[in-house]
Amino acid sequence: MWTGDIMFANAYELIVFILNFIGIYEPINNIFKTLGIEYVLRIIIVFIEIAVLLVFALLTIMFLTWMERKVVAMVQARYGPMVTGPRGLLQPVMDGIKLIGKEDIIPAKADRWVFTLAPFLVFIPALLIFIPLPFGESLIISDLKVGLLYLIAISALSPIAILLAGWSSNNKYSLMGAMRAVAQDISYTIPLALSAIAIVLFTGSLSTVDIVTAQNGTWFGFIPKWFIFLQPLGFILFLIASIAEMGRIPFDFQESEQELVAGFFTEYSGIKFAMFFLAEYAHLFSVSAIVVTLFLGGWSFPILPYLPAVLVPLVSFVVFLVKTYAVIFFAMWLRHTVPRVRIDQLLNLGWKIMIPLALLNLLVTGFLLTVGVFK
Amino acid sequence: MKTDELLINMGPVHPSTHGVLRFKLTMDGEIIRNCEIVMGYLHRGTEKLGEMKTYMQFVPYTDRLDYISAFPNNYAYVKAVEELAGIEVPLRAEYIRVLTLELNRIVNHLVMIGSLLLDLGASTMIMYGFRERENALALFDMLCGARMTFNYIKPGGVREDMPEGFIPKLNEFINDMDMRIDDYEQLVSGNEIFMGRMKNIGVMSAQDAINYGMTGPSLRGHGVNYDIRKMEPYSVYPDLDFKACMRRECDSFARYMVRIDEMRESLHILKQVVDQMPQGKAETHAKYGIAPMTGAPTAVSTYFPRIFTPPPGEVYSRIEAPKGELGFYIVSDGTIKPYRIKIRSPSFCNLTAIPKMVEGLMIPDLIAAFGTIDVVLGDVDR
Amino acid sequence: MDPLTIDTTKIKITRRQPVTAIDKLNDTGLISTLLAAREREGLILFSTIDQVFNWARLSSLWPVTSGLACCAIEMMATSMAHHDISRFGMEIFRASPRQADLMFVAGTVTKRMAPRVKKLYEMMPDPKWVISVGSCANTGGPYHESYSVLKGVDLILPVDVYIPGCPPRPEAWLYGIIQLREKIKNRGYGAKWGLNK
Amino acid sequence: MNPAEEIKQLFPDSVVSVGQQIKKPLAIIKKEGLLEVAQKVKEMGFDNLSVITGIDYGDRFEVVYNFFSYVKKQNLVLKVVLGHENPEVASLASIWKVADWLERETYDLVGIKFRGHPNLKRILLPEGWMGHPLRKDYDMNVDQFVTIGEDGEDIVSTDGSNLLRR
Repeated sequence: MWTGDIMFANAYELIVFILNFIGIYEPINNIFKTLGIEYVLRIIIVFIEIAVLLVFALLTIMFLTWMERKVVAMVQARYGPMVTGPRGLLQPVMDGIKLIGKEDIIPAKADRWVFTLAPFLVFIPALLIFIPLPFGESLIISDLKVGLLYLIAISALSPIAILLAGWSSNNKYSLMGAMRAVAQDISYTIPLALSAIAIVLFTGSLSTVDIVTAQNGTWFGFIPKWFIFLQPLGFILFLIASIAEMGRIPFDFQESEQELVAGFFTEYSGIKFAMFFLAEYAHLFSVSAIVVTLFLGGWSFPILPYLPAVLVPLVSFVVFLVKTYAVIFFAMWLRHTVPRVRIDQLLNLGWKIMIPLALLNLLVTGFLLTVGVFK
Repeated sequence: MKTDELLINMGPVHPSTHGVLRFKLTMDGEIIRNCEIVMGYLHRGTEKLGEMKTYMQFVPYTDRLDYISAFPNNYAYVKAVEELAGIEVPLRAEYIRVLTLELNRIVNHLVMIGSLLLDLGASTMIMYGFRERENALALFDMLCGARMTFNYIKPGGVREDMPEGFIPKLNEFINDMDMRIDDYEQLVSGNEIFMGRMKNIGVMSAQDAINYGMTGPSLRGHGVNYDIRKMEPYSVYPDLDFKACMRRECDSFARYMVRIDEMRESLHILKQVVDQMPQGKAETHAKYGIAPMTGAPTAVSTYFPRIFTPPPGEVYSRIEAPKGELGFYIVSDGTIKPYRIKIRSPSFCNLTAIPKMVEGLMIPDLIAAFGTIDVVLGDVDR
Repeated sequence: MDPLTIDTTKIKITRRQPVTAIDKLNDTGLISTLLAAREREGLILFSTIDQVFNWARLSSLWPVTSGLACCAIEMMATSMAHHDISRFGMEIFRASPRQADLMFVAGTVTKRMAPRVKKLYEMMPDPKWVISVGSCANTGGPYHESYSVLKGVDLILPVDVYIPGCPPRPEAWLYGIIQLREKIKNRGYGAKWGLNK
Repeated sequence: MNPAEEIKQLFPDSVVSVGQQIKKPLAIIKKEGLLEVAQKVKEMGFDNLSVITGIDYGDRFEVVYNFFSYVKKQNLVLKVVLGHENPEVASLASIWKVADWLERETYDLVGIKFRGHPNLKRILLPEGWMGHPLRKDYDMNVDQFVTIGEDGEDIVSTDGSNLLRR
């Protein structure tokens, strides 16, 4: 039976344990030891981790594009892709190959270097966010002590890249889209961070693993100790802010099609456009994962303590995915149901309603914690 | 701080200009300071072509003016010709015409609401709108074999009587639509974001709206209770019980709500038309034609002649099209072809109000206000 | 069911129901793409890569959002729920021509619009395809005599597939799209590279 | 009383004749008196200018104004006859805003000039188009092509070599 403790600090230790269990870690380690290059083995294992993560991320992104199209189709009473591959599952692959094969246009008046750099600057942070995400019990690349700060900091990087993209395209629509994206990101990172801090008050730690373990267990035997029940207002604020961070309808100002053609990536084509496209879906996944980690208990679930310890990493991973996809489904559903708000309404909402509410939430949480209501 | 005005060129190929319209916007940041509309990208010279065709040959061109609601175009032209030539139409034909007009009004408003919501970013409403539109188009298809460009109403009646099984299908559609409109209201009208985007946007006083030549549902959103069907009754509208839908808020939301109300009202008219549909011929006999029918000189045709010559004269005749006042000014010189056809299209005149309406608003508001004016570019440019 | 109304959602693209795995694979178009490309002359070395790319291109044709006139409404109808071109993975209408592969010239091309249509086409990245839809775009149609209408869009652009009709019904659009898919499968390139000059 | 008759009484000098267009009262106005008659017509409650039509009769031009009053629910048609050489008439754009575009359209397609119009340029056809298509002497055989200049505005020429495929 699983005791509720974290067995391994991160995936590296898990891999080492598995190798040990099979009985091949020692011999390999000895070989490297005799050569005096133990660190090479460590690097190799880390590379394996990263490769697995990368493959997982790309597959997820591809799956998400397919899922998005199917969910839309469901909402709109139609079929969605169904010719290419079984149930249209090969559709994202085909889109990817096609985009690789497209001509890569750099507009004559664009700033060539910045124009080329911008998609990478959007794409790489989108992958970097995956590092401190606890995908399951022991399934984490690196349990940073400042994990939450890292997440918020990295996701705040994308406006810079978007601004670069919009400015370098030398297109008015791109520039306006980029300006909007930056204004939106700045005003929504604050309530995002404030409502996350309220969680930190409970856990006393910025580590994502600590946040998840704090949500293990139940009250009265059936209500899981997820922060959504302690922080309902915080959850709503965080969800709204994170949908704004994702840049999806009702907050998709950076690319609002009916106003700004395609927003900041109007001028991008081929593989560069594909990178924006992928980054958008990587963001969708990672932000949903953060919502799950902070408020929906991450990978924890009341049935985990009844499982044998060996199965826990696997089951917790599945639990995590199910929860994340539920949040993603919500975002997709929302996207195709409501209209887009106007940019000034968005900023009003952010600065005049959400930030005061988030501060109030923080204040009340701090007060209640100090008088010991939650202990 | 010194600021500079930004010149933005929206269109002619832009997702939310409903075709090939172009806005030249002078922007102060996100605020529109001046809006100039450039049109003519779909100017096809319909009026000139009208002078080259016979009266009957011009009917298909009217289909392609306002291609979303082609029946009212057909009818407006045919009504002008009939007034000019003094042609009388059997009652059944008039009922069938009203049936098509009201059905087409519903279709037009469905497309309008759908594309308005699409412009606001909600892509689902248009799917629902088009789903019901397909049902209506199936009815049109039964009636005249075409989905959009019908060429159905012609001088002297309609081209063919209703096929068998049309009325039951129509009843099915009416019952279905009754329910669907409630669905749309649930999905759209009560939505907070939608209301935030539409209320107090594109406000214009009734006086201004009239002065800028706005007509139809767009004008009725400004508190002017004016409907040509009521004020200058034509066809069988005097026999039908309906009311002109009106709102007083003068903003985009009011203009949108007028459309929803009108769909309900049209369904109400349709029900009455189905109940009152008289028996008889759907086309008048050839008594009024002066030139003989070509191709069959000996046979006594029961059809209205394809070529006929109205007496010399001028007529301006108008109807309440789904978008507003649609009028045809026809000058006849006593030959088989019209001497001059002038089309007074609702979209063109309603569009004049946009630059005034959107001053000081933002691009998203421009799109919202423009969407509620309900413009079709074929109608604007002609 | 009424014979006059055809429920196109019931019509499937597959000629027959897939029964075996090889049939299913066949229906996705891979095998026929491979076979068709085999018969092409030259480029033997890269033919397999070519075939994969062709398959990808025919499977994800993203149209550019550019309606000109009446046919644009039927274009909308084709992309809506009832006829649903998203089955071919085509529902992603890109507003920016930089990200599109296919242009529907849907409607009357007037003299004033012609240079803009051409510019739009030139803005699209290669490889790109054009479907000319409706009588107006094909030949000028009912407006052939008019002073302000271009008599066929193929005067200014290379066109791959012509769809007749005024406006063509959505079924005709779907047929035209399937024709274009066949064309890409067999040739891999569009009218731009010498076909239909 | 019939509004056309009323106008005749008020402006006996400006009104040439009154009559009836099918179902609608008609007054034919001298072109010099149009502006003051129009102002009076607006005061009489004809707040909706439905349509302005220009007609080329070969030897003369006629400009027809169709009015409607939302207050009185009445129609009124005014007609102005112009000479064929250099037709020009006063603009009503200052009284009815909708006249702005309707007059531009009439100028564009029929070639009637409107004196005092704030922005009299072509509206449907590009600037520089040769001839006015709805005149009877318009040559339909001349092909005119449009290209886009550097600033995005249209350039009209009879030479389509820049546009057409070779």
